[in-house]
Amino acid sequence: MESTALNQIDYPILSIIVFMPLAGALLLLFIRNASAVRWTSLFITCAGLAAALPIIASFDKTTHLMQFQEAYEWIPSWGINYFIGIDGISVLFIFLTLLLSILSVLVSWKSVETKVKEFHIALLVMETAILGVFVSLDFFLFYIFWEAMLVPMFILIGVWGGKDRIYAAVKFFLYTFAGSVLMLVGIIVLYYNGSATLDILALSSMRYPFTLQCWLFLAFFAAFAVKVPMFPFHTWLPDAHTEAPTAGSVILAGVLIKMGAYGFLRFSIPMFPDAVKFFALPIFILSVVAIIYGALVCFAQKDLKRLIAYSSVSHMGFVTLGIFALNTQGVEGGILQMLNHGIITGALFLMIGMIYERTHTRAISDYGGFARIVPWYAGIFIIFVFASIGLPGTNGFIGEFLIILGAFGAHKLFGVLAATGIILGAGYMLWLYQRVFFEGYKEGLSVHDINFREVVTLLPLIILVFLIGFYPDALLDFMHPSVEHLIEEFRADTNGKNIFSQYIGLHLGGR
Amino acid sequence: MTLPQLFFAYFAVSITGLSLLVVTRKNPVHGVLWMLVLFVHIAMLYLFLNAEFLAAIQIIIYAGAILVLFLFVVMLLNLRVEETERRFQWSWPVGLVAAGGYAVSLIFILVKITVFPQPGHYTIEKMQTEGNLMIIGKVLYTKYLLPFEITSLILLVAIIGAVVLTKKKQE
Amino acid sequence: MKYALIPLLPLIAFMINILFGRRYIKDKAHWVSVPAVIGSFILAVSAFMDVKAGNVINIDIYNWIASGSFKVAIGFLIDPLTAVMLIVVTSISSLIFIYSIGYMHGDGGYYRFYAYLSLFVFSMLILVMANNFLLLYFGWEAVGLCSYFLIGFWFHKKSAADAGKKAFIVNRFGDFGFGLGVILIFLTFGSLEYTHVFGHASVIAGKTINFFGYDVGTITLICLLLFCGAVGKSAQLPLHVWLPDAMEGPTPVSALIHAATMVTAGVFMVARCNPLFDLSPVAMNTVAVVGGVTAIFAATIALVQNDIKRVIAYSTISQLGYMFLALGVGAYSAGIFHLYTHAYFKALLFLASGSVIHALHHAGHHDEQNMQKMGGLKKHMPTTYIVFILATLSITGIPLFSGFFSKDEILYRAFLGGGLGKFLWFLAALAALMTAFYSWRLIYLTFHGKFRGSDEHEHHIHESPKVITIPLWLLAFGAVFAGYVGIPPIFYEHGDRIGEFLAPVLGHPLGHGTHAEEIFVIAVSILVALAGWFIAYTMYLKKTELPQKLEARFQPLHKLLFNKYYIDELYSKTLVQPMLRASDKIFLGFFDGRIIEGVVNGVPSFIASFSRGLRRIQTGVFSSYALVMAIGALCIIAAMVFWK
Amino acid sequence: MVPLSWYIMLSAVVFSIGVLGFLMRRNLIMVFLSIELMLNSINISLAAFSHYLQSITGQIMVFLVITVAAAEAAIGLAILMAFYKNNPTIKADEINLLKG
Repeated sequence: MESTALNQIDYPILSIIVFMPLAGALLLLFIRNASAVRWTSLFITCAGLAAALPIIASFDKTTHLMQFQEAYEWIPSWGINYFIGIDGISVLFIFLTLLLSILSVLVSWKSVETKVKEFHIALLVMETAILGVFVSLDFFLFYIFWEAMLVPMFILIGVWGGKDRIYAAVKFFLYTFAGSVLMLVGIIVLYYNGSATLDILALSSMRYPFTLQCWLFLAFFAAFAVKVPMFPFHTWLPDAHTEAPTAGSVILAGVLIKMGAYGFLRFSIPMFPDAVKFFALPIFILSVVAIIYGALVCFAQKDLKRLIAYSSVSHMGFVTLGIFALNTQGVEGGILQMLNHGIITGALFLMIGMIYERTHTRAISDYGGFARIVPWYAGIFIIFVFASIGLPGTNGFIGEFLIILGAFGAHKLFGVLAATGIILGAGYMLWLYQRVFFEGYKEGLSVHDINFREVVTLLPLIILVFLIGFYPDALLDFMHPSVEHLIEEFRADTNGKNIFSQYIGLHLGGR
Repeated sequence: MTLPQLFFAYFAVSITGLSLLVVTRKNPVHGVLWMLVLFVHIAMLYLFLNAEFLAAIQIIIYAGAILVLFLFVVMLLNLRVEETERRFQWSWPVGLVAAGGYAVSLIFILVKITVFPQPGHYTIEKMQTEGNLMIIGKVLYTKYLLPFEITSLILLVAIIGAVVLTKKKQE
Repeated sequence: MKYALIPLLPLIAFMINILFGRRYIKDKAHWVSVPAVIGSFILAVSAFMDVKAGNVINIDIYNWIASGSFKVAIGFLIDPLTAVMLIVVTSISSLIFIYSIGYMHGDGGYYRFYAYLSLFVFSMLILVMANNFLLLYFGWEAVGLCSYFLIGFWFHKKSAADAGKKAFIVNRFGDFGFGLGVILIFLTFGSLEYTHVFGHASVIAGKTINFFGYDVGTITLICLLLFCGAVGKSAQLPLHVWLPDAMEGPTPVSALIHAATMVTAGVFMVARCNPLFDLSPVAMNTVAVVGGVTAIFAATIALVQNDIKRVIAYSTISQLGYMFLALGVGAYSAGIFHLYTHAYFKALLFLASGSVIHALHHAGHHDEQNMQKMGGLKKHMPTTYIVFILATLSITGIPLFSGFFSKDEILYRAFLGGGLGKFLWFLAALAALMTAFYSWRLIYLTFHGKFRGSDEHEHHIHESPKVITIPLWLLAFGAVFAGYVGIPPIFYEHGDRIGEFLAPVLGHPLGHGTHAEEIFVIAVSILVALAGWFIAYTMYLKKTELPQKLEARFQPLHKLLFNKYYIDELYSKTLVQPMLRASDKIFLGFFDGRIIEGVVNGVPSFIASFSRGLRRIQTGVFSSYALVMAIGALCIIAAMVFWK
Repeated sequence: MVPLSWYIMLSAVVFSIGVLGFLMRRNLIMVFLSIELMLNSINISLAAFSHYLQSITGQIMVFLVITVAAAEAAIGLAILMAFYKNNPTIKADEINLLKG
């Protein structure tokens, strides 16, 4: 067991980052003035990002071990500890969360005018919960954060959402909660099977009997697949996205749904390698179905946000495909694509929120010729459209290419099928762009182009799109050792180079 | 058949019959009156079992107080209609079957009881020498003091409760 | 390292124009872009000289992606092939940039036009300079992006926006194959660098790969997948549909992107991958057949079109078919040679027709691209007329003009290519006949005869300004003389300078024919060129009633050709419409709406109705509760009594 | 001598009759009366045990049961009265206040 407590920084940096927003939320309780609330909230989120910067400087990119560990006893009689730390897989999500939180505050500046204080409190509480999920190394802690996330999101959708917000909020809550409860059962089983510890690292290094692995895998799968969301469990997403306020959609698309995939990487693969191998083919099929199905459904959408939501289903299909290809390119591509999706879809939701503030409609047919009316907006929008399509030079390309490379290496047929998603993606995104910005120019419609605050909101994302597009190594470097380690362990556990080696007899195109 | 057995037979038959009369009378007043007769029989059965005190309070409290209370209520409600209506619920056959089941089960249980604890030291002779009332009093105020006190509390609650419940609401 | 500036200069110009164009630069956008692209041209010439001196530049600038064993750098390779392409791209870009100053003058999106055009030049240069497949793919997609922007430049026109989208998506079909090809190359060779891949090609030869249960030669599969990309980008059958529609873009765009440079990327790519294609006869034959068939197919459509730019567009498709035919028969240098000459005369054709359109547009003519509404422009626009004639002489393959040399080389190589080659040669010769016919038809309809618009319009037709005509003259020079770098050896011993120059990369074509064969081929091609000219001359200048008669006589055939074999309609009916309908009705409506949502909403509503049923049991009548309780207690007692 | 089991059986029979009344009658007063009947049947068996086992506890229990019965009757009848004031019925199968 790698118990060497790595912590390059001599103060509890992770705890500070995680709990700073919560403290901020408490602070907000005592502030009355709406604009003071906004500024405080902005300050707290920015301070969170600033506090996290030392991590970049002192992160050790050569080890797969958990870094910046903090461990304190919590409930010793049950083996529950306050144990946190990050590795190359989680570190990037921390930053994504911190960044998107700032942007969420910024984009809500004008659009949220009722119950401003409560809104920002919910936002900050959620930030803490999300960060907590990514740093937890103790199942108990993890589960607390995992569930804690639902409540503020539920409130955000249910209070500040659109017309059908209650339906969407309840659906979101029940859907994800149903999955989480099964995971809780899985955690309890692990607890009793793993000599009464909830330490994730300790549990990961244990081997379980095959049948048990399969059951546990399915229990965790329920939670993660709903969160991702994988193909047949995706219908909460369009409703939640459509009804959520912009900030909610951004957080939801940007980080919340990444947790499912993160869960696969952090728990399913290290803990249940044999089961992963056993279920890899069904998951591959579901992923490919999600890619193609999500894309096809996009063609029929009439609502901007709903379309982007379905495109998320398609993109997250790529992510799961990459992760379960279980080779370096696939997994790294999957992780990168998660970040990319957070950036791109987050940005698209931000932009839709901005235009919605002006037009108060989300129906695609209400738009048209906007490239003339709001040229800057149109120009920035198309950057994200092409990033979403996966045009080389943008971040989307790197992720999708690595994933297809990985998937093709694992199983040719699925690699080919997944690649068709790229064609479809271009189709629906460009069609959307055409309908909104090109044809059907309406005279006399006056809408303001984006203002300085909004440009500031989008600028970091634009920079990231191109930074990752042209220099993805900056991010990939962080994850190399962790991913390599993950795959080595997996291969050592399952004695096979290719995840589909068991299916050779089926002549499905596997190696 | 010995004399005690004959006596018992009489009481058993009459108690059973009276019980049936009680539960089947249409007019509640009749039911309560038959109950009175039943209680007197039971009190006699207690005497038979060397429980003079119980026999006394059976008559005084049950027959004298509780049944009178019942009678009062019946009179107060003045239920004339009752006599013309159904006296049993629609589900009475189910009740009958259930009651039959109870009887069978209970008798079955009781038949099975073969082992009894060692008899205590309150033999009939002792009871007769010391006096039933004396013994009960002693035990009640020593060994069972706490339950006794709780009983008094229950009664107090019942008194207050009854008063509160039946009091007219102040507008 | 200084050659990295070749693509960077246009990129910088793009950045400046897109960021500051709207507010500050506006009508002065060309002051940013034109110097940048001329700078690139000068650097390209210096690179060419460098290569000519025997240097091959291959440098990695920085590591782009690294993931496990997968490593790709951003790096450039400048070898003879790249050098030729650099010259072609930068020289034509420079001329078209200058031409656009006049042509696009006064357009609202002037700065935008130059920004996109600069971005295009950047992308195209990346495409040709890449030293690995992924960077090639980058350039490949980026030129597609620029093409999308530029076709849809007048985006408020639905047809333009549609055409841009169509171009991008059709290209995506090709790129789908291309991308898979790149992936397969990596999985086969473990690297994407040209030098490594081509160096190890022979090792992989003969290996097979199990694909969908079939054993396919790895190299063949790679080549076919790569060729998919070329088919899309170079508008070959069956993915040619986007190119004619792409004429919705401004004419300089059509000239630069959809004639001279971008569409030839497929040819360049196949030539670049010649070590792989050489190992796969199947792939080679596919390339040749697709090229040959496309050449004649597009030519037949061009015969009857009336839109001046569409005729040239189909002509481009046809000429691209020639290039693929050359590649397919192993004459890579002939293909590149034709690419090079074609770039000049086709750009000239487009720009000259742009000049015509420009003049008509300014004269207030509404149907400015319809040749049936033109005629007699000769006397109004003499310069345009002359350069048009020069370009046409070149494209139809009249001796001493550049098109003759390159086209003849292709026909000769095809003729030597065995039975299949002979057949394809026949197709190509037939296509050459048609090329001559429609090219001259275009001239006669546009410049000869009487003007078929209103007199008022005719008054306002003027020759284009100098900024337009000077690039035309320069291109005309290229269109006439570009071919002299590749004179067939039969005329001049060391005439095939371009072939020799490219030989280190592309090798020498296989097989040598006899002089008799060569002369026969040349004779035939001259003959068909003249024949086509003669037919056009008779039909459109002498017996002008003939076209109508023929049209009436062969009504169905004419309709078929005029409607481009109904291929667009076919795709729309069999692919696009069913997909959209399925998306709406089956996937969203039925599957998502009924099945998944049915389950999702069904479970709660089942629980709700179930509990509503349960509620009915709770009558609230206490005696029934008592009864149930009694029965329950009885059950427990009975169980305790009777249970063993 | 009378065997103990005779008493017990008598008690069981009377108890069952009590149950019968409790479940069958509609009049709430009769229901209460049936409850009293059940309590009495238990008292019989307690007294019998006390006698036969020579233990005084049984009698004490009877004493307690009687007090509880008194309290129960008082409260129960008071509730009945209070209820009757609002809804003039004491039919067991017509009172469904427990229904939400």
